[in-house]
Amino acid sequence: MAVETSKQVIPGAFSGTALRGDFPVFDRPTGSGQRLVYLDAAASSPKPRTVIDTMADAYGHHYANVHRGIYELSEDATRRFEQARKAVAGFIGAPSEREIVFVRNATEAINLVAYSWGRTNVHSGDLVVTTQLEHHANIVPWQQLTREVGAELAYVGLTDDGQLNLDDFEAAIARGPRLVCVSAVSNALGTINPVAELTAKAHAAGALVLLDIAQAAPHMPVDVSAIGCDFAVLSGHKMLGPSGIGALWGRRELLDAMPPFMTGGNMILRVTLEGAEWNTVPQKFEAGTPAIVEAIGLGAAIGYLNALGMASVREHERYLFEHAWAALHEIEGVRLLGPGDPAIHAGVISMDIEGIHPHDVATVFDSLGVAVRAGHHCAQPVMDRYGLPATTRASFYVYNDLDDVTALTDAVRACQRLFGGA
Amino acid sequence: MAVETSKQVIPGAFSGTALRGDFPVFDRPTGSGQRLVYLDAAASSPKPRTVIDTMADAYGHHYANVHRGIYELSEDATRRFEQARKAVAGFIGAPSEREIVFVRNATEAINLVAYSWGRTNVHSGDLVVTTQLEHHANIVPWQQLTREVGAELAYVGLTDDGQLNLDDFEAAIARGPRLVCVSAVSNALGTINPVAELTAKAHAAGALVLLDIAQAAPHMPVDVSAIGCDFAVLSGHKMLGPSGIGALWGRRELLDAMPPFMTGGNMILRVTLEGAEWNTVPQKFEAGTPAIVEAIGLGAAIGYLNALGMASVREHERYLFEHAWAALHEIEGVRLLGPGDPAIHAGVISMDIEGIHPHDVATVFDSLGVAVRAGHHCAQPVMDRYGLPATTRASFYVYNDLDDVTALTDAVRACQRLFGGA
Amino acid sequence: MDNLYRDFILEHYKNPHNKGVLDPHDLHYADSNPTCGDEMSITLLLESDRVTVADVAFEGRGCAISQASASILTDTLRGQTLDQIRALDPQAVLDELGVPIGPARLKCALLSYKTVQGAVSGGVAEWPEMAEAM
Amino acid sequence: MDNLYRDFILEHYKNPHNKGVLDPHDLHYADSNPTCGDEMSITLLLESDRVTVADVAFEGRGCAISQASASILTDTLRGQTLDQIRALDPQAVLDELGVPIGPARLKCALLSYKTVQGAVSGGVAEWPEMAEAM
Ligand SMILES: Cc1ncc(COP(=O)(O)O)c(C=O)c1O
Ligand SMILES: Cc1ncc(COP(=O)(O)O)c(C=O)c1O
Repeated sequence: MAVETSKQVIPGAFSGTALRGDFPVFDRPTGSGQRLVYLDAAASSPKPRTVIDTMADAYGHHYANVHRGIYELSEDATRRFEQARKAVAGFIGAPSEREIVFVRNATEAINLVAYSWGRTNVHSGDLVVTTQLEHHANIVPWQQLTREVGAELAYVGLTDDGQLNLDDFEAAIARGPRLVCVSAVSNALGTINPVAELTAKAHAAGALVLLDIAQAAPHMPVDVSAIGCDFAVLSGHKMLGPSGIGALWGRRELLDAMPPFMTGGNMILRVTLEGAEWNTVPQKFEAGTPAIVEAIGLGAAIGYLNALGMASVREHERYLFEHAWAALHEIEGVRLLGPGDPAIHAGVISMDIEGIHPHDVATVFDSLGVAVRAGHHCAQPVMDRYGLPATTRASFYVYNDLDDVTALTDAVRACQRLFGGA
Repeated sequence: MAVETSKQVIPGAFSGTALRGDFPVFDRPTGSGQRLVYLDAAASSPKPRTVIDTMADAYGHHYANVHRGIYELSEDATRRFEQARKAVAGFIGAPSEREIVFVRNATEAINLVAYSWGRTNVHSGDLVVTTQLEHHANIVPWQQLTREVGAELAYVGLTDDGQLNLDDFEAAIARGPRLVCVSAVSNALGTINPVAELTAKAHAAGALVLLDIAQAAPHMPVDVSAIGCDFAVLSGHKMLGPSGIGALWGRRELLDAMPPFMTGGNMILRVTLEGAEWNTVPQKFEAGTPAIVEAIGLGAAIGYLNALGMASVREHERYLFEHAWAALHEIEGVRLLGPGDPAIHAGVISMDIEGIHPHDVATVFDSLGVAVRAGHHCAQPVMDRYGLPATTRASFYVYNDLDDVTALTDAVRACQRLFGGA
Repeated sequence: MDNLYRDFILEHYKNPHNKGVLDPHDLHYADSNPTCGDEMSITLLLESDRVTVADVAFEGRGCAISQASASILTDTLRGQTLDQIRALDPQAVLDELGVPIGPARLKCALLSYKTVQGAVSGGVAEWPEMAEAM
Repeated sequence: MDNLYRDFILEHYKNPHNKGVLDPHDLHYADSNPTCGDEMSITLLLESDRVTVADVAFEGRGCAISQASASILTDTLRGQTLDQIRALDPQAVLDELGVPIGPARLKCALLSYKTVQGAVSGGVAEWPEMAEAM
């Protein structure tokens, strides 16, 4: 069967089956002895060998602290680290790598903006807008900010099929917010938001736009310059890269005007007992020794994705999504969340299996070698909106194929059989 | 020569020459074709093969997001990640691993305390005390905090031989500070501070104590319970571990009472549109996906250090320090900073070579395969105190040996010859 | 198929013991696991000695593990004293379930334990250390 | 021994050209590299056309690279117009040094460039992009 499906080359795309050879995790025997069907990329993705090898080589042969070392090894490390910054900039269409700030993850990137830009630019009585389909990372920092400065936080609501309610959006924008925070792709529902359109409208209303591309950058072409947003945040670990590295992109003039977030070494030009002078961007926002090799690993992940081509990645996932959605749709007792239109649905399927708690679903799936996520996906307002405590979520990436879609639907049926008499 | 010195086993310690085999970087040919003499551990240390291999294995075969995954792979990753937290706690004598917060580096740990504890507990008119020998990471966050809340920041001065001025310390403590921030070992001078004594005095005066053990934990036994301090911070990359990982230790009741620093996923129990409830420690302070594999790598580094024994590590470095100090002392035109007493001097030697700028020194050294740091070492107040724009700093670690000491003194002489006629 | 969902657990889930609300009762406590929406409520009736459990019942909704664990745990409580119940080791509850419980499901498995502790400790209960922050 | 410190650089460092202060002068600018304490001051005298450099001198202290680069750069300025100097490519200054300059030493090598730019641009000079934030 695997042999057969390795021939499933989608026109213009690639074979997920074949790519599995690039990911060591698929050599791992599962506890149940079955092959691993990994359907949890939206939480974090496996790493291809090239990323692991690049990191091992960097740690082994090119490692030293960066930026201030006056010796070959440190210059080598610095060059590779800064090369990774260029790779990130190129990957998301940022005009300059100096607008790329390395952080731990998308969460830190949002907190950086909330602390630095937010505490400086959002005042009592101001409005910040986010949406009800955001990850907690794009909600709680804004709750904290607005509470602290006495501003208001408004949420754009959702339609029954998991899209942003555009009337709600228009109404919120009409109130003149300082900032609009929205994700390009929802991690809980898979919805692809019309970010260029939303950005244009927000700008017309005088608001800045922070785009959470944590679920978009790994899975489809993203060009922040073309979208026109002001900030964008991503996590390396969701896009084949290491843990511990992520990026904030911000327009240079915004970053230049912002005060630092964390302070210490590297981000200063001069420190005296009386005070300190800040370094220029991006160093101003990179206090202390950065995640040097993790940045280099992210660069390698971007290299791997670029070689596949992000348009092909999107096409591949869309293909899998369409098959999975159709097959799951046929199973009685399965409720699928989010829009059914593949043009606005990423490779993430959130479902409810009637009468079976998602935690039980995930445990049963695990016994079949199928790794999915069960829970609120750090998006409790989405769960509340659809009246569920949790959902079961399957998410696809480059190494998945139609066999995995079959494994998923088989697992749903097995689970239903097991709980049949409940 | 290397063969001969591999027999230099210090009584009770180990052979640095032999350990070099554990570090792949020493296989690297230098640009000048000479063997690499790495004397910059204080900036960041090379990584032993076991750390690199553990990480490659974790990325390859045990990687998934942690904490909420209901499948074998995620449980495996979670177990390894939490095991690393235990390793850190054990390594520094923390009573419980739940008091260990994973952060990117020591800098972030200090910023976390300054933002979370500081903004809650330091008010207008209060006093915070730091010292003139701190790394910028233990100065600038306190400048920012005290400026923001209208508190005062006082600095304990230094003696001519690079020790804390204890009269100054007593005088500062007598003024009843809220917090005393001090490093256990100075990165710029190598001074080992009497931290247990300082902590007892600060406590007697009603102050809490934050200990910067970034330069101590890698090089000597540290027991935060025995010292009695309240917070401690360290960076993994300085102790054979990966970049992108560090730790904050804090007493449980302090951490429990502190508000979160960054917010988002993982650190919450429940999020609604109205607000959020925080998770318990340490998760309350770990917003977003952590540096999972980097924590695991740090655990492996600690395993390596534990196998050597931290008392032996200290003994080894003390041995190298004594030889290096004595040999450099003999060279005319070399000024050594910091105390000469090896009992209070770690394996870090900061020097000024008369008439030659440290940047030139480092470049010449590099051409001889000797990697040292030249600059202000992120401790400009130390440089200002001794009237130097910069120093040349050599720092030792487990893989160094007497050959390296000889290479260092030879390089100093070569540099003097080259600039002789200046 | 799977050792977690072996018949024993599923049987308790499908046909729970001690399901309901005791009326009258001496002790009552309700709790929940906010991360997954599991809910649990327990009522206890005491003997005339005021320290020995005469009867127990639970109500709840949630996953099979949380419901089965409540069914199994409540089976063991009759005849025990409040002190004995307070001294219960959460590990014993896991052992009683007899199947491996991964870190992410510890709270599912221990919600009944926590709710019982709340009932016998005057309405105060914490997650056992092992399940904290998972 | 080392290609960075080959005789050429050391010779300029030990015996710098154009060292001093022009008095009188038409343009003057002083700058420093706070990270390493290098300091530089430049004076320029113009021809009667007010746009061509007649003479130049620098004073400074710091590392061999910063001082040698000032010596070498100032040698090239006589007879150039202010516009020509403003259009100078910092890479050309590095090339003129003729030895590889690592990222951490770019500011050493370009301090003289920055100071000259300050002098010919009315006292405003930025680090060239390549040396920024190093
Ligand atoms: C004493 C001391 N504290 C703090 C730091 C900051 O460490 P990091 O850059 O890893 O945050 C250093 C690093 O040089 C240090 O030596
Ligand atoms: C849309 C979205 N935003 C932000 C995040 C937070 O990412 P991280 O945990 O890497 O900070 C996630 C991760 O699940 C996400 O899906």
